[in-house]
Amino acid sequence: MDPRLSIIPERLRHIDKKIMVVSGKGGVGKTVISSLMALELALMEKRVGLFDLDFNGPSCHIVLGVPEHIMPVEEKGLIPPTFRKVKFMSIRYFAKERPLPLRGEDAVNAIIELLSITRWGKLDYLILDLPPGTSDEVLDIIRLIKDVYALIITTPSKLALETVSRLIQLLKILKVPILGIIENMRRGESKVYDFAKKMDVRYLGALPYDDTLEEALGDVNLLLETKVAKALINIIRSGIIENNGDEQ
Amino acid sequence: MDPRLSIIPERLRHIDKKIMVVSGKGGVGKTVISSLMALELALMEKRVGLFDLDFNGPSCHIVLGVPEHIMPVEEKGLIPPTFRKVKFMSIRYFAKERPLPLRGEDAVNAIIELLSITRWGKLDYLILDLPPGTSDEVLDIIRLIKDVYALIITTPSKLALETVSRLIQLLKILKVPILGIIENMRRGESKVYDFAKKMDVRYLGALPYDDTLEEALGDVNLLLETKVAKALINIIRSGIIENNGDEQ
Amino acid sequence: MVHEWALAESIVKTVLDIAKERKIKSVLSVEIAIGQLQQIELDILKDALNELKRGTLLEKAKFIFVEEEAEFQCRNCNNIWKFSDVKKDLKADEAEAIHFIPELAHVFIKCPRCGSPDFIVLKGRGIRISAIRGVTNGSPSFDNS
Amino acid sequence: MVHEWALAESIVKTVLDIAKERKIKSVLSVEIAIGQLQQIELDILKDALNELKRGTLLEKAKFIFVEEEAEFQCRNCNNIWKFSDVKKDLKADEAEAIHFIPELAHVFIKCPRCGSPDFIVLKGRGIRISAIRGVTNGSPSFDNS
Ligand SMILES: Nc1ncnc2c1ncn2[C@@H]1O[C@H](COP(=O)(O)OP(=O)(O)O)[C@@H](O)[C@H]1O
Ligand SMILES: Nc1ncnc2c1ncn2[C@@H]1O[C@H](COP(=O)(O)OP(=O)(O)O)[C@@H](O)[C@H]1O
Ligand SMILES: [Mg+2]
Ligand SMILES: [Mg+2]
Ligand SMILES: [Mg+2]
Ligand SMILES: [Mg+2]
Ligand code: NI
Ligand code: NI
Ligand SMILES: [Zn+2]
Ligand SMILES: [Zn+2]
Repeated sequence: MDPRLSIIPERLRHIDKKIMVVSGKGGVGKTVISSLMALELALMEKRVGLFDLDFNGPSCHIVLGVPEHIMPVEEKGLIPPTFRKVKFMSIRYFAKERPLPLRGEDAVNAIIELLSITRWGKLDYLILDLPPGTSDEVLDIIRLIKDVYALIITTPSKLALETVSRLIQLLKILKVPILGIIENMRRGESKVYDFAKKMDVRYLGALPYDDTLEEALGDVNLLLETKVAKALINIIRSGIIENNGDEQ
Repeated sequence: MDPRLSIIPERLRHIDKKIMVVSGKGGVGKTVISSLMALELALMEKRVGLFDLDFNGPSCHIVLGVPEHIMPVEEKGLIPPTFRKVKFMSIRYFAKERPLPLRGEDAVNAIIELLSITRWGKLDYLILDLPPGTSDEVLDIIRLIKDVYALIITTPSKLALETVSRLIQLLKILKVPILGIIENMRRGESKVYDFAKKMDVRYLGALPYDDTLEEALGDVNLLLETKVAKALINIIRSGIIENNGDEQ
Repeated sequence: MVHEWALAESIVKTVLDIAKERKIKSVLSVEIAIGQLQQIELDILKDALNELKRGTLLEKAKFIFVEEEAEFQCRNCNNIWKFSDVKKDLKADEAEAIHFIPELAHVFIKCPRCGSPDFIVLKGRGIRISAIRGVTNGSPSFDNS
Repeated sequence: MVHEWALAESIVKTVLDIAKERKIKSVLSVEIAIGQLQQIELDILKDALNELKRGTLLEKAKFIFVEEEAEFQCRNCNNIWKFSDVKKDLKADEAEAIHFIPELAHVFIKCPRCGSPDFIVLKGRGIRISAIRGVTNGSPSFDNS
């Protein structure tokens, strides 16, 4: 019998809202948006945690510019370090720049281990940055965190929308409440609005394609000044806070 | 005892060069480049197969515009349909637009099944389009296809390079010969060239960011006219054909 | 469903590989577990095996088939059910997809209790070689592989 | 390595959940398998368990620890080896990383034969509750979970 499973709800008990940032598709901006959202919620005086769950390719630390010497503190478990007011947990603390050849089963086992020993304390929001796909990590987060909400990210590309459509169908089957869809890297007219309507999911708004984003990566002050960050604030106000999702 | 494993080398015996298109990172263009490369090799009179191994989010069929009624033929196994001179295999034939909640273990089991029953026949090239991550699919293709080459795709973003660096380290440990790195969605100056040098991997060239690509998706004639396709031809001539990789 | 031929080839190839490894001169019998989920057409598989064995170390081999019921367990609600409970709900093309790739069960089958497609295939997925008997240098060898 | 406290909490919580489910009034003993890979500091774990059990159904419980050697099998070359063969090569921070997350073995340990990090942890990964004994309505209950 695995003793870790029954402690997980306990560890997350004082967190009001758990949000998994998902897409099915890679490279649509899940990590950038998760990280920015955590920073911006913290600036709105919310207590926020950010958990990078892409154990093959963690990268929230690159967006935030978390220095390498920062580490969790061991105290009756692991206490995630606070960086720019965000409690941040990542496998990168331990693996540094090394290869992470974890199979799906190993990745979720590692996630379960960290969920069972991490002491988040009281939080208003825990943002979970998921890897692409609808595989082990997504399925197990849904299984382990019964009150998790899904926030869906997509680009306007045909190559993203078919995969996102598969994901939305899956979330509906699994009865995960969906906060809505954020369209990222928008340029010109939106097809995503109609897509969201067709899929019967709330369209939360668009973030523009912004070519100043790249040089802002790793510098929180610059990041918060980008067009992407500014557009995200409105979505957070209207689409994340006080939105309890459509249980599908 | 699993009877599928010993037949796989047999099924791939008459294929000269097997190339896995990998990145670790999602959304860098693996699928677009795999598909275009297959089309262009076929136009160079090579016999080419394309196998979409992203079983959570297959999408080569969207790039190519493969109509839904096209299906493999059952004849002492499965014979992949030929589309625009490319023999094309994908889980999409069977799953259509439905969700694909396959865990890593299930995905590789499905891949093994298809590898063991698909009759590619004689080919000069088999292009394998991998999902992001360094998880089950990547590890098992390396394990099952002992003579596979890796072709690495990256964008210039910091967010791609760290993950790609992890991947390259892994490929070197596993002694997979690396054909080189293609830089995709390049704009302005390249940091990828220096990155490749530092990692001691061949830099094969760059494909420009091209905002006409999106409307060309699904239409092979338009696709072959894009700047991306044209830049890829040179890379194929100098970097794919007659390149036997650096075994690391 | 003539892809059974390909499955037969993989069985024969595997048995020959093992026979070689274990220095078996003649294979007497091969026991094959047939998982129900894959809906193998047994007659076609048998014909293919009997054709493929000619002129090989398997020439004299008897094939013994052991059918294995397919059973699932839901990861969400732990419910256990049988393929035979849900088989009738599959359309022809869905059953055929599962016939080619048993993992497509996760696309076309859901837990009858909670509706989740996230389940374990406890048994009866596909084909396995469960035993090989043969003769090495005149003496019979038994192998439970 | 004081995160053993968190592991102790999870053990106590799990045993209490099971006790409730099985209507156990008082837990007599709990058998805990301790996988070597996680390098648990057993004394700290014991102290934590003894502190946490106070005032619960586990008040009178004895904890029995069964240490399990860690063993790996390479998926590339099938080689089997033991954690104790390679432990000495780990740096302090690497061992600590594995202590927190045993799957990081795939980052810091490689097959001694072929160098692959793609291996199976055959046994000895981490903590498991292997048996609980307790009293339900006066009669002892044994459970091999
Ligand atoms: N709105 C945007 N404008 C420009 N580039 C973006 C934008 N959002 C994300 N990116 C870039 O796109 C790439 C993928 O983003 P990332 O957050 O890593 O996606 P995911 O986590 O979905 O894989 C990164 O290089 C990132 O810097
Ligand atoms: N050179 C390019 N210029 C513009 N867009 C591109 C280019 N290459 C790929 N894309 C777009 O980027 C997105 C990701 O490409 P895709 O091939 O699906 O990546 P991956 O397979 O690595 O996830 C798609 O929307 C695709 O159309
Ligand atoms: Mg990401
Ligand atoms: Mg994965
Ligand atoms: Mg792809
Ligand atoms: Mg996967
Ligand atoms: Ni068939
Ligand atoms: Ni500890
Ligand atoms: Zn169920
Ligand atoms: Zn090995």
